[in-house]
Amino acid sequence: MSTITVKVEFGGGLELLFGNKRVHSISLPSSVPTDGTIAPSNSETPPPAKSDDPPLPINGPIRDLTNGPGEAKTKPLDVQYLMHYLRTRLLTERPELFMEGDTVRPGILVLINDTDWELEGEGAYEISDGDDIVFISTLHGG
Amino acid sequence: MSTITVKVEFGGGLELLFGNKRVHSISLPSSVPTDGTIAPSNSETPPPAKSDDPPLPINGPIRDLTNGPGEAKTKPLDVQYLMHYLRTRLLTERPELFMEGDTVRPGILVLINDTDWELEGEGAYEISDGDDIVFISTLHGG
Amino acid sequence: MDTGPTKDGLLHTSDYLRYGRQMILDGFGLEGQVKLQRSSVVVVGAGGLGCPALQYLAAAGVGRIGIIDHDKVELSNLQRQILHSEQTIGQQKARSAAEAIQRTNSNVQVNPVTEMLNPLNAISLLQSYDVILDCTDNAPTRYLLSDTAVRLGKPLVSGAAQKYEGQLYIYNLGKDGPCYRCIFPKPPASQTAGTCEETGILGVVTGIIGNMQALETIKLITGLHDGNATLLLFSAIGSPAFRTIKLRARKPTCPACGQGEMSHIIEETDYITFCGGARPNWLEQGLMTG
Amino acid sequence: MDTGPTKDGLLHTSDYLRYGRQMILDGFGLEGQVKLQRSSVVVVGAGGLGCPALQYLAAAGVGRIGIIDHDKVELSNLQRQILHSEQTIGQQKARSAAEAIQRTNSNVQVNPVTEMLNPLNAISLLQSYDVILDCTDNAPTRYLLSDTAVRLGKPLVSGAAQKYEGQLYIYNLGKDGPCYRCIFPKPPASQTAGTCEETGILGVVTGIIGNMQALETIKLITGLHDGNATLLLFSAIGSPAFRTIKLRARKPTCPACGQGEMSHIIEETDYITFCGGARPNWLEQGLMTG
Ligand SMILES: [Zn+2]
Ligand SMILES: [Zn+2]
Repeated sequence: MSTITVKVEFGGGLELLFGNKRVHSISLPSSVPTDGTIAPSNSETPPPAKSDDPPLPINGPIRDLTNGPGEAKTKPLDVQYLMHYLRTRLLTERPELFMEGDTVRPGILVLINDTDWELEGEGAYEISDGDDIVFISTLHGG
Repeated sequence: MSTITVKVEFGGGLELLFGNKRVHSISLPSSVPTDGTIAPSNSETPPPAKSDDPPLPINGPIRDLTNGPGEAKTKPLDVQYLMHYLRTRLLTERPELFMEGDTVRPGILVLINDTDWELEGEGAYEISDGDDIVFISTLHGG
Repeated sequence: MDTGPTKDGLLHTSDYLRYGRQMILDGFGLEGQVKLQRSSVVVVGAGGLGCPALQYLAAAGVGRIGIIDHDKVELSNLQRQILHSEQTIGQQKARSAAEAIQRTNSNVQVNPVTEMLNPLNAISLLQSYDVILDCTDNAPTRYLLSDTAVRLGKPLVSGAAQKYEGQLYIYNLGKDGPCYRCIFPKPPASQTAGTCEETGILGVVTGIIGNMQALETIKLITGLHDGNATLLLFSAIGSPAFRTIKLRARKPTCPACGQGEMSHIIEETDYITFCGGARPNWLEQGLMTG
Repeated sequence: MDTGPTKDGLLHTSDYLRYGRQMILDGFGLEGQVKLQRSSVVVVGAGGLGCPALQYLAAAGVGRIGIIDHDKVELSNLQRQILHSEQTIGQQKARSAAEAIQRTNSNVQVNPVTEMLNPLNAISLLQSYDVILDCTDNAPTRYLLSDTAVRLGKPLVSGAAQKYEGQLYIYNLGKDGPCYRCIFPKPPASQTAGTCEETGILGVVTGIIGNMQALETIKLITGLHDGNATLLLFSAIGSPAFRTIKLRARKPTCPACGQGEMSHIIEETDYITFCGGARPNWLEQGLMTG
């Protein structure tokens, strides 16, 4: 199973939720569970998700992938999975300011390779190696 | 023999030498003569160079490729060839404001995929499909 | 100095000298200058974004400029609100800004308004202008401006800036451009929407976004704009500093600009509650019953 | 209003109020403000680029600002040179600009210079400043400024604008940043180097580049700059409008900044002839024997 590396950027204040770091390079398996499960770091199959960030405390619920090889329901890596991964592994505080239900909270715009994610299928967009995905909070100041 | 499509942009006033058009999409053979000869448009081998511009008067000397298939000295398509191609096929006026000798005239900066061409080997840079090459004149106004 | 209207549409013969540097541009010309002179623009907010935008709109020769701001100039504004000065501290921002741009260009008709924009006066204050600039600093006013621009069928050139970052949208552009609600149907929780006072702002960031607002407005008026609704993101400390984002089209389901558009959305929205009680405090001013 | 120096390095206790919006920024703080206040910047050219740059440098609290310009304000400047006004037409630009920024911030020490910069006075006029801004409008002065910045070991924040386009370089940045001659060893033929008068300029383009010059200067002084020498290209009618270009390093063979650097390059360069006889006309002023 191959690995996909994606550049993730945060702006408009969202970087404060992610260790005040704006740019992250994240490696994820090209095939991921359909049920939103985030593979634990010590799992061997699928390969461990990696990032250039130091290990962080795990904030979200982590379940083992208990499906056997023939049963595991997988899908290609998509933005939906990435969001859950970011919330579970990278976010350091106040998850409610990043996600609400199964999507980003109101006021956040997601950009896929400099295009509004709505034009790219939103969460269902399948991530390719080298994609650049930006999560930006709308600003109100002047 | 394959074809390479390159995006060529002009700025800083240079667009005035190229029909006042800033962005051009140009298709060229991936292998070109080493001697600076520009293949005529009706040549079959190598495939005709194409662009999205209307046909223009040919400004420079055009020689037939008289070498037989075994004799033709060729090189991969590079920026040197592109410059000669632009001067011969696309330039509509005052060639001395674009090139001086075998390179761009003083005051012109060449950018290859948003990088100063000096970091990329200047004229010897081998062009890949989809490259973005900018010719920009330095500005003095204020 | 000025000697009455010229035959070809410019107001004054001296305008050839004043605007000559832009009138000789390809795609601008006398025609562009006459369009600017016959146009009207309203700038809502004479703060960090509004000041630089006003400066270049007036210098370029926009015929009539409205300035809406109910605040007064304070010392803490002078770090970025470059039309105001130590001498105008305590004055109404709308008047301080109006006087400053009149010093540059006395031919421009300037209409300062010191009322606070609110759902009851928005239509009447904005309807006489061709282009609306959102240079405000809070979410409720941004939704109100978007809904009003949709109702009036006018483009809304919207800037925002906080800390080291800026954003520029043009809402309600042409037939397909989205409105603010198309992109952000639900307002953010109020605790995420800081003001410049709370989060800080590097002054020149508002300068860059305000300048871009003036530029986009001039392009819209003179026909230089390509008609595409894009988002410009700016970060003073990012690399690259600027990125241009392709935006979605107008949404047929948008309650403000969509096909089933609510015809009384302005009258029926409680903008304060909608935005979780964030500023401005229309309640205190007795304008709304929350 | 101002009550003398504070213990921690700010000049006045009121500065906490004036600069508070930037002092609360991450990476800026009191330290950044004190750095700005202790810094000095010289702006060469108080025209389309210099005016907006000066405005934001003064507003941000740079301690000492030099303004070098020998021209007088004309009506044709007001389309973009937004520190001047109808009332200052005929005055020296350096003085008109100095008065305008003093109105915003009387704490800044402003030194207007109405001499023309030339090879004989460049070192002495520029040597007391930390950062040099090139806001000029001609090739010979641009080469002279670059050579002088190299000699003095100071960064040169260089802006340029014509028609719808702008460019921003920082020359002589740190240990490896190229100078103007590293990138353009030979000047262009004079017929290709138009002035704003000849080629035209959309005013707000100079605003955007001048703002970016102020921003880069503030970043250099406060330590927010990443130290990379890049070129920012801007086109008001292009898409995308901005692009950031990675530049070559300093060239060991450069006659100005390289290892075999000519120690008398300023004294030995005839900048007018070097640039093919283009402006400025130092000959007429009797300053050089061409
Ligand atoms: Zn809408
Ligand atoms: Zn050099």
